Amino acid sequence: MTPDLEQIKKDMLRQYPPKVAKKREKAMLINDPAYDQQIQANVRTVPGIISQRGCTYAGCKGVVLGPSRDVVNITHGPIGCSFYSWLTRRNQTDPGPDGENYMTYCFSTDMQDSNIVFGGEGKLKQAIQEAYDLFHPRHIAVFSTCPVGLIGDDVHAVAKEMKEKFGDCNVFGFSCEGYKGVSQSAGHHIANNQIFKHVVGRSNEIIEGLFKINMLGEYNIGGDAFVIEDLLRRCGITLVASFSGNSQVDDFERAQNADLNIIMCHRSINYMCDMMEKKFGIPWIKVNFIGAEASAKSLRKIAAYFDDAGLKDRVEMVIAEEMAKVELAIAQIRPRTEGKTAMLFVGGSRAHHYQELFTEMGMKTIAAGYEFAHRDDYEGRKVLPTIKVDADSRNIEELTIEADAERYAPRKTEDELAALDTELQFAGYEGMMPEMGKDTLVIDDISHWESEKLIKELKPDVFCAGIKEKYVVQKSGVPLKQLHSYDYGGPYAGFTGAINFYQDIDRMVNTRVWSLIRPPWKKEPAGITATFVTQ
Amino acid sequence: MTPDLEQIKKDMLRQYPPKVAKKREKAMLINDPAYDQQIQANVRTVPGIISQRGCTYAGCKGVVLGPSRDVVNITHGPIGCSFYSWLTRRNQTDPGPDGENYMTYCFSTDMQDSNIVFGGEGKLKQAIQEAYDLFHPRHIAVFSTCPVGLIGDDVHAVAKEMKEKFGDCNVFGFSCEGYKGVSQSAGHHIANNQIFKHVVGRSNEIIEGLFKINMLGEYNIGGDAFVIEDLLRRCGITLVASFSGNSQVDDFERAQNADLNIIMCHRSINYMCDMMEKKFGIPWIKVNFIGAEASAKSLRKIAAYFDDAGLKDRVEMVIAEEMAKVELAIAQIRPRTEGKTAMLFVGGSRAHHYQELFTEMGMKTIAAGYEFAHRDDYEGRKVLPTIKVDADSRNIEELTIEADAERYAPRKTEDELAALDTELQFAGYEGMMPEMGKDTLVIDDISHWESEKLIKELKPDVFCAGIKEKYVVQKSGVPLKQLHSYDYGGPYAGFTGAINFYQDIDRMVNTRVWSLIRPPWKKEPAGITATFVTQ
Amino acid sequence: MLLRHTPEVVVEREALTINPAKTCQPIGAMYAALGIHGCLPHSHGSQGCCSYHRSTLSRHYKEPVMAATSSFTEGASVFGGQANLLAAVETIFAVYNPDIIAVHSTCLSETIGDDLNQICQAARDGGKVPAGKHIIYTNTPSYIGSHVTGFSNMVRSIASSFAKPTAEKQNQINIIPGWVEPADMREIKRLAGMMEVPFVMFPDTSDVLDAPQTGEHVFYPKGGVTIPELESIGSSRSTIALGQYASEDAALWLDSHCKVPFSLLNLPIGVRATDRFIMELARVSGMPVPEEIEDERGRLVDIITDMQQYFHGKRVALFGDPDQLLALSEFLVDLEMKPVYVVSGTPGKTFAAKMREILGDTVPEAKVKNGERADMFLLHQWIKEEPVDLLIGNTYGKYIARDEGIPFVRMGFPILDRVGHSYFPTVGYAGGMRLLENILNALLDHYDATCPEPKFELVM
Amino acid sequence: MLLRHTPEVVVEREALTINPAKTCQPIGAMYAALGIHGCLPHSHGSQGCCSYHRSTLSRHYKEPVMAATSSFTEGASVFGGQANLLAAVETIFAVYNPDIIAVHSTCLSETIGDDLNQICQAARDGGKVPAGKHIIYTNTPSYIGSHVTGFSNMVRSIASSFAKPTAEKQNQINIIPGWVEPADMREIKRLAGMMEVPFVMFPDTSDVLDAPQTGEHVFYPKGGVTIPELESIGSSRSTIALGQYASEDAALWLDSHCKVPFSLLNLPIGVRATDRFIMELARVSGMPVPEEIEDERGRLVDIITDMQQYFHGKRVALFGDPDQLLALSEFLVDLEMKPVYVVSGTPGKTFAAKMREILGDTVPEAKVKNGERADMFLLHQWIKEEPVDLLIGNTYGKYIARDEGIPFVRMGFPILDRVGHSYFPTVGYAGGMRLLENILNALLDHYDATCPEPKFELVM
Repeated sequence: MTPDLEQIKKDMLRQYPPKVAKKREKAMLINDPAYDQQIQANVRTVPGIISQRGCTYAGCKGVVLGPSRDVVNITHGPIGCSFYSWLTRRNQTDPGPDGENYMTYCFSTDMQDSNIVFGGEGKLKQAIQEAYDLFHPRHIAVFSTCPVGLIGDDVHAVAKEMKEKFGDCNVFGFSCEGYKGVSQSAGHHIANNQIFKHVVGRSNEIIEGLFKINMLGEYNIGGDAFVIEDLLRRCGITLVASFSGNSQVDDFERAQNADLNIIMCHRSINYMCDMMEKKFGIPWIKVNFIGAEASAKSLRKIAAYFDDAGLKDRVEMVIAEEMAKVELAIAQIRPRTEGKTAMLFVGGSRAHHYQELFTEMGMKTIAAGYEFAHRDDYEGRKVLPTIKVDADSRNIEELTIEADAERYAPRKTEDELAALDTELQFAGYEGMMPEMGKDTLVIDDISHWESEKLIKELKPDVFCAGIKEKYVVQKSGVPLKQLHSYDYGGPYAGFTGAINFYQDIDRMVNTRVWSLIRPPWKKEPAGITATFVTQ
Repeated sequence: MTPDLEQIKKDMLRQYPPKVAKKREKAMLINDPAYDQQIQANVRTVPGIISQRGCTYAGCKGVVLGPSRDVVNITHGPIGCSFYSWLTRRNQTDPGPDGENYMTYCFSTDMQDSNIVFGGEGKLKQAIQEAYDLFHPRHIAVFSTCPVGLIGDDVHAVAKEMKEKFGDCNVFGFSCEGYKGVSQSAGHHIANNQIFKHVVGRSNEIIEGLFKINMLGEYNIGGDAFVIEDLLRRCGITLVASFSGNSQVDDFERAQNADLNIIMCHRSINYMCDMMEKKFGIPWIKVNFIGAEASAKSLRKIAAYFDDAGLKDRVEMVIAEEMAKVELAIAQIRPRTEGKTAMLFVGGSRAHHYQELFTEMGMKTIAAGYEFAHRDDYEGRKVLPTIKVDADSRNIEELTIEADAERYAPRKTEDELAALDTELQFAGYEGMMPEMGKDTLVIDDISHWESEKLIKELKPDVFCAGIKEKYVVQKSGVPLKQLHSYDYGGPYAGFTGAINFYQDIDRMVNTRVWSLIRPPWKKEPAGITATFVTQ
Repeated sequence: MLLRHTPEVVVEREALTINPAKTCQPIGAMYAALGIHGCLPHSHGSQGCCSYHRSTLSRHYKEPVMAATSSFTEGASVFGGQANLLAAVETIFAVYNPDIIAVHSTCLSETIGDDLNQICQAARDGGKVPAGKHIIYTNTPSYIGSHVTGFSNMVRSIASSFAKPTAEKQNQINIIPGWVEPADMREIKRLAGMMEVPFVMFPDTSDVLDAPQTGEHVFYPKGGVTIPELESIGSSRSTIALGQYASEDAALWLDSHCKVPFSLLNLPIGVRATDRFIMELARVSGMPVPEEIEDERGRLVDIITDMQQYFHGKRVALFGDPDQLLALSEFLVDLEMKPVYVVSGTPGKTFAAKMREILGDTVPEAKVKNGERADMFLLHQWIKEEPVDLLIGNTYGKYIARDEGIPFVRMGFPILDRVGHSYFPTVGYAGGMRLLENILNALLDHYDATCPEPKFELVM
Repeated sequence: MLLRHTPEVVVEREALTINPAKTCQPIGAMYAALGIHGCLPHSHGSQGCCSYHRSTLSRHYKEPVMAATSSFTEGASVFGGQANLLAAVETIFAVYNPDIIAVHSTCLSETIGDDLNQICQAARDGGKVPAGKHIIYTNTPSYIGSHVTGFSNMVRSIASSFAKPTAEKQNQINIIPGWVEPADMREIKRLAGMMEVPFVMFPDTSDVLDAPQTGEHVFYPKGGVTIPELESIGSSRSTIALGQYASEDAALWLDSHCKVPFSLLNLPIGVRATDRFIMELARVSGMPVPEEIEDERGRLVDIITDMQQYFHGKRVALFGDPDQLLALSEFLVDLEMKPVYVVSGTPGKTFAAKMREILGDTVPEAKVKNGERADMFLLHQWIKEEPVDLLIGNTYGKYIARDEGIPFVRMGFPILDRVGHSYFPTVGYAGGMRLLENILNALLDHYDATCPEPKFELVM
């Protein structure tokens, strides 16, 4: 009995007011990889709908600088925004015994009403000064919260002034007020722009290495980057900069040294890839280190790009070594997970990437969708030209980049690129839908209401989302795997990460604890066999 | 208003059956240091009376070998006796990073009914063998519990046999069945005898040192011995053996090297002093390191004995150093403790020694008594000839000691000893009563009933006893200081120990927590001012 | 070191807050609103606020936390949020069908000056609020006060939205529990019940944020104060407000508008604060204190007298919210512990003075700071200057505790890394026993782990 | 190292017990007797036994523990202890005036063959037992079984001394709680009360060994089962016996002598054992299970589902008493933890088999031993062979925990170095929540203290 997905769609929409239903309908479709379908994405969430989405500030602070340890990130605004983004994203970092690490700290101007009335620039300046005097960091970043833009504080002017004043400390700001855009996504774009403008290429230091790459869109949740770094090291690949797991802003400044950009999370950082290609001539390719097969494929892509026999051999050696362990784990676990079902509603890339892992476990992804992605993340970059820019997106600055007079250098000839393109798909991303099964549901920006209906109708064995959904779903007796925080587990990247994931999911879908939920008196009604009745 | 102590005595006795009252009356007196009075001590506890006393096994295992770390102490009997004496006496020991230490272990033959019926010697042999095979200790001791004597197991024969079998391990036993004697005291005597017979002088190793002493009757509760050892070391006095705090049986075997025995707890180990004097010619003196003044006096006695200028100077230097700190502490604390009252009912020497500390704090001991002492501990050794040996004592072996043919050596000439005697009082002990104030109560083997009455009548600021009394007394709102376990505090010996004690007693007699006991509604009855009454 | 850049020497800061001991108003309003049965809290601002608050509450309670948002975009920020809120109200009643929507503002909607009163009225007038349903609001500008202020504001608005003055007073009292855990609210109700006091308690998050696992998600759990109950609070004889910072405003409003007199007490944490709460219940009910309560008290005091040596003189550093800190400090002083450092990000002129009253003669050396820049960075610096024996505060304290090797007791908001705080009370005499157990475990575990081997103790 | 001589390799021992996981019978009899109101336990042996037992119980409860002794001397051991016991009875009633004296024997009086039945009768006949007062006895030879056996024997003797068979059965049941803490007895009564089951519970040490601090020592605290209650147990409809090792004998006696049928259940520790207890109460009362109990259960299960990742697959070593170990192991298996090593000094042929039933398919690698030489030395050696993630047992476990760096949860008897075990239950659903909190704290505290800094977690 295959479920009637059309019917389920109708059920999900029925409760909505007509206008809302009409809008939400465009964000849902029944997938068929054989045909192109258009999904509505990156549009406003209907007010009152309980959405998974956060704001631009979250996207901006979280995505690139949050995971970097050598920068003092000052939130300019009331205390809340800095408090909630304090250590809550599990971007792990390894500063070594005495390296710099400001990630465990929370910095804020703690705006008061007087600052709202009379302006907060003075307080911001003073705060930057105090941070500088206390820590003498090489980098200070300022993040604007909602009121800042409205009261007209010019964080960029302040940053510029303080930067000049200090001389030995780069200070730069972000106009990432929470109300901009429609989700975290706008924040990613803003972060990309400012990092590119103020940081990338600031240093002309030369990084040595035969096979130099940058990794983008890998945020070292639960130690993923540690795993990938280890793989690259063993293959003899030099990681110039990671944007931005286990990262340092110092490295961003030298990123132009790389000869290839590999990108994990297309959504959050593809802008950076394009801009670096334009300015420095660094080609970029989409990779995915989530899933053993995907990891192997990604390593081979890099080897193919550099086209070096030794590198290729090392890559194959590493893959062989790792796959042996992976196959061992799969052999044990897959019999217990085969045929089980998963739903993934999260982020801008994980809802796609993690399908790889479920496939490797023999599990079927029956519904998926992103929280803050765009159409290209669903349908592939081929649709980019056809995406019309709405009011919310138009407000986000689009930098126009030109080739760097001195430092632009094509890494390959046109012919070389063309030859490699079929395998590597430069600057390409297929998106989620082509890789998802037929008769599966794709839903963008799913609401609580819709997910609760989905769970009732399709009873997945595991549901993947975030902390806000975690206990709602589990209260319905379905285990939820957080794919933002990994439920404080992980790493899940690379081969060892894949094995971790198999084991965690095996535990979740096969645990007996759910069987404890129903009390025995709900099964056999008590009292019937009573030996006597109390008076 | 001085309390009518005679009346209080009557009140304590009133509730008893006549025979019991008659007996208990002999164990109570109103002290007057100016006159000799006879107290009843070391007699049977009336059955049914809730006494503080333990048994012979406890006294024997606890006193000498319990605190020694290089001996495997096997309890031959049902499991309980070994279990209850496992780590419960706080004899601390410092084996260093890799020295031997069996004190954290509990060894038992765990006698079963078959052993009771058919005898336990076989199991005991096997147990000793297993201990030897597991640990290869140089010393194994066997302690008999109640059933052992009754079923006729000969632990001494077994010990002898195993000792001969091993060759490199001294095995010896104790007939310390719990029913022997009337309290722990019999166990002390039995322990003294066997240690002297089987251990002391076993080794002819020569210990170097100018001023060599043994310390007896110091059990390193809460680290007391650590403090005293440090004082002796700083004075340049060599401690050959300590019977037995932070001790090793290895040292007992060489104890005859000492030229002076100093004894802390007269009750538990005076037998050993006498026997060592007879056999080896080592004089002994009573000392007391509980109390700053007493500690100073004890150090001076040792210096006087060796009559060495350098030693005397060092002793005075150490005393001066330490007393400075003591006076500082006293100056702060005494104003808060001056005039407060204490009762001490514990042990065989502490009830006497600790009066020193209370005196130094300006506190008055208004009642005291021992748990398992003899008349000489109350009245002084001068009464020894007059103590008639009753049935219970007669059962405890009295060793007849002769001078060792090779090793007997007088340490001083008769004249030297005579000259020093006034200051040092060789082989002398004044006892508690001469040093206790007039119009104070002295009660031997006090019962729960009597102590509860005493507390009601005399309301002491602090009561000193053991764990069984701890919460009984505190439930009546009076703090109890455990003088067996020090309430898991200490050290209290020497000068630093004295300061610890001042601070702990200051805390206990001045704490505000007792003021929390009475709920406010017991003070102002509730409801009177009720705004309305519930229906 | 986790906090490796924190210098020992304190330098006065005028603008920069580091490692705050507070967060912003709206989350407090959201928590308070969840204490009304059938209520959907609504955040009038951009999505992020709601998302952040739901996430934090979800982590603290490990429970579903449902709330909606006006999802401001740049447009709304320019033209005002009325359209968004009206649309939201319509959608919410259609989809989630709550009995009541409790709206709170944000720094965004406050900065642009949205008039929530007018918008809510417009929603009612526009028929967007179905018959028998309710919408209420409170103003929670994030740039004033703290999360505690937001809680207090919502509690006051709950009172002012439903209370009607009556000449006839009913035979009941109001209890405003303050910002405490569901378990604490449950315990406060148990004690009031044993004192036979008829009462309405608001807010009440018990049976809301400690809901059982039943295999189905109940969108509106059975707990929470009901609207009929709220409609009766204006006719109560009196109000007991627990905790000045969280509860006084609502009590004041009821007094001035409905002539319901109130007594303001500390949170009933510890012996004497609980005594005052029980005495107040006895006063209003005229009932004697039942033996059962007296026994609970006696057991608490028994632990104190038994274990006093482990409390006496220990130096403690505290951070958190004023109502908790005041009550807890009094308790610690009764234990003869020394709260030497106390910080709270929540402003309030009376705090330092009240704290001095409690600490004055017994802990003259105490350092107390609240309001702006009274943060954990400062607390950590004080600790580096002169160490403490114990740290008590929310989960963020664990970074200081590990760096400095200090025993740590979790108490306050948020607790993100342990369970228990929502299930076992810290108020009342039973709660005091739990606190003592936690403090003793922290101190004794530390001793067991770090003492030299010859000093390792079997009995404690 | 504290236990530095413990070798890794296990060698079979035939005679030597090292670091026992049990003690002897009399202390169990003393504890059980304290569960009768107005009872003075009496140890018929030499002084040391009584002193040791009172000391251990005092340290475990930090409460007064009153008991008397026959103070055997060598004479008594030769000529028999009758004179001592008769003298004791006279003195006890004169001085301490109990309602009842509960005598237990010792290895000494058993070895010399004192006939307690005859001596007690002699006491009665000799007028040494005042009118309305009672003397009962039980035989507790220390060289058979363990402290649990002694408890069981006294409980059986309590039943056999007072129960009278009646044709007419009353509308009540008997509950025999087993050797659990006062808090557990209180919780069992609360649950039975909520199920509206009229019952007599014996023994009952609540309000005896958790007495409040009132400033005066009450020699016989108000708790304990009363003699009139005990005189009615023969006429109860049925008996619920909790824990085979501590409670079955008494239940069997009541069945065979008074025709009171019984159901034997595990101690209600954990979800399913408590379920069976509640279902049994529901069966006898015919009452539906109230929502409050169902909610408590739901909260317990909620913690399990929320935190399951921290329990799953963790290797646990357990030592203690059989009834606790059986119930606890079932709970741990439900949490998907692995009780890989289990030792109990208490003998019993059924134990290993029952344990296998529980662990069989899920923890096939488990090592289980009970009886002679099933001691902590062996457990420690197993741990050295292959480590565990958690150790659960009495205070003596701390020496292993520190040496091996293992998280440690205190549970069982005796607990000499912490407070709480006597005040907070581990039985029932609420008790399960406490157990989970303690286990999680032990595991997570260990992680927080030992993980590499990059792996330090804010949220757990």
